Amino acid sequence: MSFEIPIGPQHPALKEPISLRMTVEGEVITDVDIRLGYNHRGMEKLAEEKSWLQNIYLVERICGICSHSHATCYVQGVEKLMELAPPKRGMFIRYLVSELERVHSHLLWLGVAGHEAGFDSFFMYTWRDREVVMDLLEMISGNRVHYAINTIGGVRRDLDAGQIAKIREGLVVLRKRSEYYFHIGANEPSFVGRIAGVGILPLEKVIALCAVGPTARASGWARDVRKEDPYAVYDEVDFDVATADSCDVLGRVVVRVKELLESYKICEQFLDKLPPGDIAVKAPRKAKPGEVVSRYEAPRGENIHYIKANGTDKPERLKVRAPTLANYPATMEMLRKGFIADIPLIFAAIDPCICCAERTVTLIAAGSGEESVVRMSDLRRRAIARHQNAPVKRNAVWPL
Amino acid sequence: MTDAELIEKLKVDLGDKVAEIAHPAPRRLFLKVAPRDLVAVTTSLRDAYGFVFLSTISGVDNGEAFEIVYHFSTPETDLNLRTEIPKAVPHVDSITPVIPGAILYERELQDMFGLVIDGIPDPRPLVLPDDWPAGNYPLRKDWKFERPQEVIPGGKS
Amino acid sequence: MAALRTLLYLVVYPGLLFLFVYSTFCEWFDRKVYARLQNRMGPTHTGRFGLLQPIADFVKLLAKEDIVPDAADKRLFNVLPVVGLAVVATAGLLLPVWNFDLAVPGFTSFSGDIIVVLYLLSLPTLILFLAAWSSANPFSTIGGARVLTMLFGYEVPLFLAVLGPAILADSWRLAEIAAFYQAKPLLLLTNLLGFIVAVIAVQAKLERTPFDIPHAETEIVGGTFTEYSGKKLALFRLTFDIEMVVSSGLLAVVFLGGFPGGAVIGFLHFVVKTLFVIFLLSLLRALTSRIRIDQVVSFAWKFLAPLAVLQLLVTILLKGLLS
Amino acid sequence: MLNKLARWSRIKSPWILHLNSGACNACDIEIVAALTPRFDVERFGILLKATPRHADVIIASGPVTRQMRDRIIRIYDQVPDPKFVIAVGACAMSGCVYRGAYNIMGGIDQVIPVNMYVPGCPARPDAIVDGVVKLLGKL
Repeated sequence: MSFEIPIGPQHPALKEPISLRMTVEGEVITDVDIRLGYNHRGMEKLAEEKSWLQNIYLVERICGICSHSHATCYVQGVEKLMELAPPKRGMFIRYLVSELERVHSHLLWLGVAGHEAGFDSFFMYTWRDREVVMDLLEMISGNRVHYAINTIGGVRRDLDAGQIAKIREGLVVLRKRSEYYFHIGANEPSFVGRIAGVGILPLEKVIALCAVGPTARASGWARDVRKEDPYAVYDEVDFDVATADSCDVLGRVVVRVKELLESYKICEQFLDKLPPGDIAVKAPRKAKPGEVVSRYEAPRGENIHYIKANGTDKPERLKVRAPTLANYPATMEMLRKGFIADIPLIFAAIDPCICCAERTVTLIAAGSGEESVVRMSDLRRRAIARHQNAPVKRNAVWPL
Repeated sequence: MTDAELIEKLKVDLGDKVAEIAHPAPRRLFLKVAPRDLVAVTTSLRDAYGFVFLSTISGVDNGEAFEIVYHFSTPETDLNLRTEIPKAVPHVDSITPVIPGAILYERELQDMFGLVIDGIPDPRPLVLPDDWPAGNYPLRKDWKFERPQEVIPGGKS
Repeated sequence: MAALRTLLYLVVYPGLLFLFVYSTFCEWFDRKVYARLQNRMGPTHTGRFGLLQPIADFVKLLAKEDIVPDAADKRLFNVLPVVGLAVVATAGLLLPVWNFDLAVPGFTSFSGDIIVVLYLLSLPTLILFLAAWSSANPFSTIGGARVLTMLFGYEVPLFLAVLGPAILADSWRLAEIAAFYQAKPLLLLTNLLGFIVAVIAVQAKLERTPFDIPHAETEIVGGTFTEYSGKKLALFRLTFDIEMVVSSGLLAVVFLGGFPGGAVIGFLHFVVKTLFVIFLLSLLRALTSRIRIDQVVSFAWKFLAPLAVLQLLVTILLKGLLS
Repeated sequence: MLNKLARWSRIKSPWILHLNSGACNACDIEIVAALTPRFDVERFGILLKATPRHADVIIASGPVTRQMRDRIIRIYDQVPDPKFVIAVGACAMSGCVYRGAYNIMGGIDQVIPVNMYVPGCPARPDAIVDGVVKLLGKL
């Protein structure tokens, strides 16, 4: 017997609304359908009505976990449009924050992966240590989550010697803890048993479906915008692109922990090379007509903003593509033929940031081969009705 | 391959299919093609130049026409393929058969601009919320939104 | 007089009231240990050290609205929590907490009571399955199917492991088994393997991590309990708490030498030994991640069952040596 | 007497349901952070529950999107009485930067009654814990 189970939009595995509809056969998923749009806010339209400066704060609120990524991607694009050259010190601070954000995001993800696998102790430990980096970010920027440290032409806050010393101390602690998690993630048998060989995504699928970030790198697709298109100050620091070739969730864990260690390395280099001087230059109010494509390596993968100016103080068009959106086709590929128990893990493995992906998009991606004439709204109503009081067939045979 | 070499090679290979090539910044190429050549150019870009990775597709409402930009990238460079579609006949060919990962972005275009993508493998209407009124395309410049009056709970309105 | 005593047994000690108080204490202990292992505090603000927390949860759930879904099988849905509670409370009565006179078989201690306890402890699983099935929710249904699938995994190893010591003691009566090991405490060491198997199987029976598959919240929301709310949920939670106490009590009797020494000292033995077992269960819960349903069954049959059989073999050989 | 007991238990054991109606994730991660060792809401008996049927307090974050509106009402109906709603963050209060966007209905109070507002963008975990405890203290 096969029947449909709705996952979401309100589901404990997902901290954000999205609806996955699984057709399952016993414990095995036979078909996947994703319905987005629950988190669609229409930010791109809104951006056309706000000024360049106001948009920093709007763009920052696309997503809470990678807020700095979106803001930085936007700001570096706007700086190119305005032909500004921000001072070196400002750039170092900006990208220091962006690496710290990567640390916070990956630690958060590790914890969430532990939680999805029912490993709550791991979740508690990683989140406890995440507070260290949250404290550092709060000290640098004044806020825990939306740092608001970017401004057009530089950053808004400077670092002093005491803060630098504190950041260094924090990094030492974090590095030690990350190595410990690397050890747990790769050795604790019940955890590894859950994540190894789950959610296989071969390299040719990665390429065909345009997956990005750690999801792609765990399948051996070694692309990192920081390395291949070194924006700002990334050509001055030395780091490696972390990859794995196991193509499964374990590989994604390994890639993320390796990236954590690389990020500590980058942060230390930033602190070592931090030049004296100003942190920002004054920015004009209007931008000349033109267009720019800004790319940025967010914790989840390549973040790309396409900005078009028309000579006024407002953008003509701001197109945001967040990494999670690029990973959805790959996710559906991974989910098919998996177990119900693996849904949260596989879905979490792309580090979904639904709010990022949905600033403007709605999609209904159908499973393979199934042509449905039912309107999505009907389907949804049916699924909801089922969720509330589904008359599940009593005489069903369970193929277990 | 540097950007300059790539431009030369593209000019030779694609010939008159390329309407214009711009190179405003290092590692950023803008190519303009006619809508009818889109699929052919994409295919040859993928096969001969290794532009397998599509970052996204952006649509812009230019007033008289829709401008669609396909952002490709390789480890060496970024290539932005631009095409213009007249508003009167908003039809464009799908590149999903060439690059399967494009499906989401094309659906997004359908939804936000009211473009019709010919040959898209999954042609079901792509709406915003389920109760979204038909014929409204939020990212068109002539579409304006009136915010409904909010109620203040328990207070004066 | 005898009737009064029986009533006292049933209602106060070691019956319902005692089980209620002690199981809430055990839940508090479990939560606290779990929280401390995770670097947290656990409940602190409800009563002294948060001791009243489980009682507060229970009372609050009693006072809440009780929703019965339209599609549910109303009669089953309503009656199952009560039946579950009754079953585990009955099992609790059979534990030799009181210093029973071995010579006189009473209604709470008789030859073969170990089998009765084991079967009474199997019943909540079935009740859970029925509860899940009758609430007619896709998540519950999957949870119910998982409950039964898991039952096939852990039940046999648990029975084999628990019967080993009984064979050695040559009795099917809990009080006699305990008395046998009290006389020869060293023999307890030979049952170590069986004890490990039994602790793991009990963990699975209680559906706690790594075996909390039937109500894995990140996969199938509330699983078996998705549709239960208010009073019924409170009763189910109490059922599970009592089941935890009873099964850890059973392990304490069979593997840890029972509760010798009269009313007061025997009671202290009971508390210390059950808390020790619960501590092991909490440790297991904190140190592992949830495994998949197919992994449970294969783990149970590839490791637990052979180990339990090995334990039986050791026991039988030992018995031959001793006699 | 019984009423007193019920009120005491309600204050001491609020189980929360986390409801995201289209938030930017910032409030969500702060709500989750409140569960973790630094803030540890279990001290107050607060547990995060998976299904609406088990919850007492709905912690809602984010502006209400058009698509989520009906879902929110339905989830609210599924929570057994007595139930409370806490709006966490500026978006859940008024819509924050998204106010005026075409797919936003405004704050959560446009859809369901709200008992408590916790301001902040995002609200800090300590503020969220404070909000829950204060709400129950008001009973």
